[in-house]
Amino acid sequence: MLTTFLVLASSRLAVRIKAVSAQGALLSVLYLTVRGHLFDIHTIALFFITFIVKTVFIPILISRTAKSVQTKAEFEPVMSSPVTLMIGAALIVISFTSIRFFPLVTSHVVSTLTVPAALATVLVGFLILVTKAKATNQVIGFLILENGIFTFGMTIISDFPMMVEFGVLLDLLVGVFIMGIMIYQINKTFDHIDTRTLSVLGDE
Amino acid sequence: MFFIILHFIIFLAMPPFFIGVINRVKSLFAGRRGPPLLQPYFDIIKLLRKGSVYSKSASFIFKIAPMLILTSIICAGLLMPLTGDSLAGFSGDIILFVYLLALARVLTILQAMDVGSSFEGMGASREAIFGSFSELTVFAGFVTLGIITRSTSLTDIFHWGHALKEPATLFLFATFFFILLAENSRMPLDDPNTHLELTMIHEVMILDNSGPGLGIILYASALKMFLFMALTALVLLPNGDLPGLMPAGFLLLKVLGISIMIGVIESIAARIRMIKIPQVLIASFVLTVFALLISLFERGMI
Amino acid sequence: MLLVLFSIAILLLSSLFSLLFAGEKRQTACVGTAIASIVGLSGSILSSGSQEFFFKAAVPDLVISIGIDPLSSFFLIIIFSISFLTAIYGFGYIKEQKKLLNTLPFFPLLVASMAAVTISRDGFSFIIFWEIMSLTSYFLVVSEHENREVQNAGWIYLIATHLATAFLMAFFVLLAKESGFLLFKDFAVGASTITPSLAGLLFIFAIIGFGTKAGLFPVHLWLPHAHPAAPSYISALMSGVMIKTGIYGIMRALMFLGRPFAWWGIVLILIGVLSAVIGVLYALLQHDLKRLLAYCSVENIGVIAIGMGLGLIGVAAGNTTVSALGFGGALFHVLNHSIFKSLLFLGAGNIAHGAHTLLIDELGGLLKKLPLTGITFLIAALAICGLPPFNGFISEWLIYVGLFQGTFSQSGYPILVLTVAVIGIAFAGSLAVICFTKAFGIVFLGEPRKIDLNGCHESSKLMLAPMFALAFLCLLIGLFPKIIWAIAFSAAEAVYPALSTAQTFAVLSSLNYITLMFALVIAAALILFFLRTLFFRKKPESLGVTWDCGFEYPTAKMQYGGSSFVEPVSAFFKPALILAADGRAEDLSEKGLFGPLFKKALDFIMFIRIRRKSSIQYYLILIFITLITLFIWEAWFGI
Amino acid sequence: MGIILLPLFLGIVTFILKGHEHRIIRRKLLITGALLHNAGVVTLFFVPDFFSFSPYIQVDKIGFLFLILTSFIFTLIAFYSLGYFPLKRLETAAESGGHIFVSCMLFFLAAMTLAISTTHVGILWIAVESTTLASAPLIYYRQSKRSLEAAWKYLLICSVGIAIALLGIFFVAAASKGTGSELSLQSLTKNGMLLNKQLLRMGFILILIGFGTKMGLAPMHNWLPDAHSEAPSPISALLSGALLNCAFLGVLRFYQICESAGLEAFANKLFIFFGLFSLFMAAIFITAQKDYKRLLAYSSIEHMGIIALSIGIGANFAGMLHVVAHSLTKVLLFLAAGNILILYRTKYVSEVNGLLRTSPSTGILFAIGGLAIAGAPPFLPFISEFLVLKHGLLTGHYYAMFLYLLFLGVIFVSMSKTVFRMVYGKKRDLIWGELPKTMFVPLAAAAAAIVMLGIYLPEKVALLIETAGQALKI
Repeated sequence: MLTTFLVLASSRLAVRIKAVSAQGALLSVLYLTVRGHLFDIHTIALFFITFIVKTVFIPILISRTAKSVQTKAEFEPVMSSPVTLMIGAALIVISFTSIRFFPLVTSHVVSTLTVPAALATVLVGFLILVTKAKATNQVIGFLILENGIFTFGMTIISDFPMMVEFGVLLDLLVGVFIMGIMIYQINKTFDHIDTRTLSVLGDE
Repeated sequence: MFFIILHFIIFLAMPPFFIGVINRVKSLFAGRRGPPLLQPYFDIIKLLRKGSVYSKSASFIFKIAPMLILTSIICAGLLMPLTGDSLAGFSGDIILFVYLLALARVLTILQAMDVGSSFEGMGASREAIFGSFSELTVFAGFVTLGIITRSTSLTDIFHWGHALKEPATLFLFATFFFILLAENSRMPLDDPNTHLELTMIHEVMILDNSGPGLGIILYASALKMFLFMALTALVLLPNGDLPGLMPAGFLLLKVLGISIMIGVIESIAARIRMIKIPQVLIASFVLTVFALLISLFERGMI
Repeated sequence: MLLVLFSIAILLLSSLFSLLFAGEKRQTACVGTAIASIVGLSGSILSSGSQEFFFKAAVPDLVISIGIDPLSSFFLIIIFSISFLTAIYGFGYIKEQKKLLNTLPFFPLLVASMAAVTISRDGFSFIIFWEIMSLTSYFLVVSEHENREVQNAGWIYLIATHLATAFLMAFFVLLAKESGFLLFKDFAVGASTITPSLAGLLFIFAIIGFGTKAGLFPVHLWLPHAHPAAPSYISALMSGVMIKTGIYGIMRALMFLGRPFAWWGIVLILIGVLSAVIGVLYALLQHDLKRLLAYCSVENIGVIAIGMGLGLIGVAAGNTTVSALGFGGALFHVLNHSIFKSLLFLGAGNIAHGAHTLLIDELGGLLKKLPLTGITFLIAALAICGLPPFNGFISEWLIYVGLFQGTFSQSGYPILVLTVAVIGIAFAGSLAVICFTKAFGIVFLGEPRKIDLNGCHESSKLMLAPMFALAFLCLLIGLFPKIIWAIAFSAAEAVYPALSTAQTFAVLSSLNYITLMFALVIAAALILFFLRTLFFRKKPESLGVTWDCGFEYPTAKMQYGGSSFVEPVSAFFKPALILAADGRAEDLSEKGLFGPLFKKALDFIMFIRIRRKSSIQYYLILIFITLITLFIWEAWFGI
Repeated sequence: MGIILLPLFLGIVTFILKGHEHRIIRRKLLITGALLHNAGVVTLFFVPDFFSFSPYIQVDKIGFLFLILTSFIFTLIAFYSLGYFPLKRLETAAESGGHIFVSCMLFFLAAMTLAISTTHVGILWIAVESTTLASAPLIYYRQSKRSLEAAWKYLLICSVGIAIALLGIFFVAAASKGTGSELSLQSLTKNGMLLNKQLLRMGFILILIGFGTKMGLAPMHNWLPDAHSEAPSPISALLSGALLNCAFLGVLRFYQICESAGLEAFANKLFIFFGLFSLFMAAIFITAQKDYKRLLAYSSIEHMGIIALSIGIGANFAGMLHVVAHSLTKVLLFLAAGNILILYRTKYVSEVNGLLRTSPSTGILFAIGGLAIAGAPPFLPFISEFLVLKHGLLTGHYYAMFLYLLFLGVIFVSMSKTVFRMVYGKKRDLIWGELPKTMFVPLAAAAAAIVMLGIYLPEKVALLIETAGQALKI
């Protein structure tokens, strides 16, 4: 799992989208592994839905948006890439070392790695949200954050009804959809999707 | 009844005489024979017989003010223990006494302002501010006297007979003497003789009064001066518990002494510059506060 | 009690009706107020003893209570009598100034809320009525809101009164913490067990909270702004009555604080002396007549505070004579001030109406055009200076005598403070003389300075009648002070029942003497007039120009003006004053205390605001930082 | 359930009814939706279990209060919109999106209703996220650069916030591991003492931050002024008057869980902290604020702070009362601000004056609202603020109450200055002529409500609020 976000932290947009997709796929697989011994209809359904939503729909949505926006070139992020990367690495280290402070009951977790990994994912997602200027990247950051949370949830989840899980995913989907529209609009209105320019509002 | 009549006689008839005494003393100092002692009476009577000239600017206030001034001063006189006891004294009458005099002052100021002259306005302004300082001092003095005698009526205060044992009395006498000079526009603070200087206070306010009105005002100011002289005299040497006519007699003697003092001072002192007057008044106030503290300290109250 | 409630109901109804109508018909508010005031006045005079009623409010743990006792009825009498007269005046006033019809419906509401404040018997409803009173008066102040000055004045008033209410809320709630409920009844019971430090704190709260409304230095700030801004009949009601509710509040608060300490009295007296001297000093250095009157209210409230402080010292020392004189004098002065101050403001209304300006230096010679206004104004001016034979003297006399008596029996700090108070009142009184000789002398006497008096005419009878009534009251109370003293004393007794043992016999006999003396003053004046007419009738009288010292053409501009009249004062006090370029005194509390305070606060706020960025990343970082901080807090220290 | 599905259905219908020619029908549908929702709530009042056929959808006492409020406010705003949007359209000439707009409003209503009436923490999350999604397009109504920025910020920040809340929910779920309880409120609170305390604490922090973002607690509040100032006024009103409450309810649900787990002191401390901090920030930004809609937005932050504070000090009744008070007043103010915006075409305070002369009814209503929100009696917000103070001092929170009074004082100073600057002054010429009645009646209704309730709180209403407050105590 670590590989995915290390990739995310560095390279180009298309790669990122693919990475998110891969992450989604991994996430859905995780569903199976978490409940490995219980192959009931619930788990399988979730697996499929998650897989479809996370690895298929959302990446497609994002890439479609990205295409419609016709990004010309990579913008300078708020912070330069290497720095971001280093901070990301630091965050991962922190998340792995500080996990002892979190009194999580990890008895039935697949591997002890999942919790810190999830935490690291959340943090990196946040990092991307904060450091990247482009709207699409922010969506990706958001997704990574969300994935991290899902991973987290997965390790401990037991009795969310299917309806709820489904609803959560639906929300996510709609959210990304609306964000896509917004990005489209931003591009149309501003001619670019650099969110740093979105700071007109405020108190004088 | 006898004392009432006596009180009125002393109070209403005697005052101009003392003005004459002052003038006589001043003339003697200047090496002149001076006007007769009763000259102030003649002046007043002469004025009362004349007709009046009123300013076009003046309103009815100007016409009635002299009478009202006289009224309030006469009423203040009723509170002064001229014959050992006052006519209408009661506990707390010192306040009324001061306020009646203040009423007279207000009316003088207002009638001065009525004619719209810049001279009289100036005089009114000065009278107002200096009057307020002296009123302050008078009250501080009364507090001191009140603390010494535990009384708030003029009669009771001056029934007390051990003035000279109180060190505070000397201070008080000094300040009341100052107030006497200031309130009655006497020499180091004001000059009653000049009429056309920009440095005048009281006289300039009555520039536009004429005839009977002026006469009444002159009479009223004589009464007022007498009251202050009596007050100053009593502060230094109270009536004590003397019987019969003695208080009245002594009082007249004391007042005579004080008028001679005033005459002497007027002759030898130069007028203080106008700007310095508040300082002098405040100095006398500080003196009173001094007296107050001493008397408090003596009684172990602070 | 029922009559009072009934009158409040009439007031509310008349406000409602007047709100529904438009145009001239809005005057129902004035008519309604006048009727209701009569009803309420009779109700408050007839009420004897104490009554209380309780209502259960829907909010849990809240009981609303209303009641009446001598303290309430004393203030109710003031409220209703003045409101009656101002209503009549207002009717005439508004006839001339149609623009004021807009805010007229607030007028009965203001009266109603003032009455409600005095009959409220629990903290909650008290605060509500109190704030309604503030709000309605605020709306009345900003009647002429097209003017920026008026807007600002209103704003300052609103702020001051609202911030003060915060103290009152804290006051009542802290009391409730002691006794469990917000009912006055329980407060009074709890008073016996209150700790000294808490009582002291609450006393300070009450002084700040109520003192702001009353106009004590340095929280008087709103007063000189609001009064000139308001229409005259409202200024009269506000200055005459509404600020007295602050005094009522302090008196009421004293009921809950148990036995007072001498230092309370000392504090109150010192504040009072400051208010009195500074108030009058500022008053006489103003150019606007209504501003002058407003500052003069500060002075009089200071005198009242001195009286109350004296009363507290007396109670603390167990000297009932002193405390009776103090409280009785203070309450007496409350009544007196409400009479002559409203009269003065009504007079100012007539002047504004006649001469279209209130700048003292432009006025002059109005006595010939407005003789009736002038006479009533003069009477009020003499009364407010405490000069005999008017009512102002009586209350000042009571306080003076109380202070003197206090100096006889006290020692240590109290005696020093009491002497300071005597000198302070005396000084304030003598400055008041300057102030009002200026106000009357410059405005009414001499020749007009900058105004054209041709169009100037006396106000209507409807406006003059209440003024004559007030002027007559000034004289009447001066001549017969005993009735008022009895009412004021019983009001004070409601606060400290121990006062009933006070040896007021001596006071009463002195009051008799004062009556005698006043009668003598008047009689002597009349006799002398008689003599004067007798002797002078035949004397020739002629008219001439004012003596001009050789100048050929004395003009009106050569007269002594208001500023020059008080120049010696401002020169003398220069070190202690902030003088504006035009010789007007700037308010120390405004320029020296609250102004810089507000400025500093604003600077601080702006300092923080500059640091705000508006990019989305920044927003997100903030969230993240908060999260991390909380987690660290939780992990290391535990929340 | 019905009251959730109905707006949803109507929303879909309106979504389908595109085009200019259907705008009358769409309007009718909006009103129908609002009124039917009202009817549903009223039915619920008489037959409490009428709609609950799912174990996870249940309106409890607190929820009921919020539901009534939301329904009432939505109705007011729906009516107001009838007058507002046609006028607005003249101005912006934006023709498209009418159908999306109306349907989003209805979706929004549905989502809010769901958020209020659910008892399952997962569904709660879904509903709250849906409200974000449904309202983002509403903010974007004007389709300008500024509104786009606002909408984007709103969407992204709230989504992130709510994602954090999801993490928190997972923590809570983890905390409940092994207790055998479902993730519904009832069973969580029933087994409260069995929950893992440490996890619950962390979960609560996350949830407070997450929903707090949505609720507008400082320092997570930054999206709020941007969104409120850029959204069309009825939408601002809806966001401020209803949505913030929903988010708050979300926090409250977990507060209840914390309470049942004996973590009351912990949660209270957080509430007090965030409450005071929000008050502080609001005080700072309300002062000398140049944009009156931002002013109102900051005032929302302030009041959310007060509500959090009141719960934190245990003044539940006051808190609930304040929820009601704030919603009604803020709706009044935002709608009045809408009128002002149309009349003056500016959001700058400095360019608005003489409201009372220009449009007397708007002026009066705005003044009432301004005074009420600043905390002047006899209006409802004052009562709740006073009760908060009373409770706070009675329970010994002296420092908090000192700060509370201080901040309220600052806010009053600044707020009243701005409001009366706008209300008073000389008359201005009207651009639009007189506004239609529908733009006054809802305002007047809200104003009447805060005045009436301020002067006399009927027993029934008080009881409703009281039971809601008591329900908060487990």
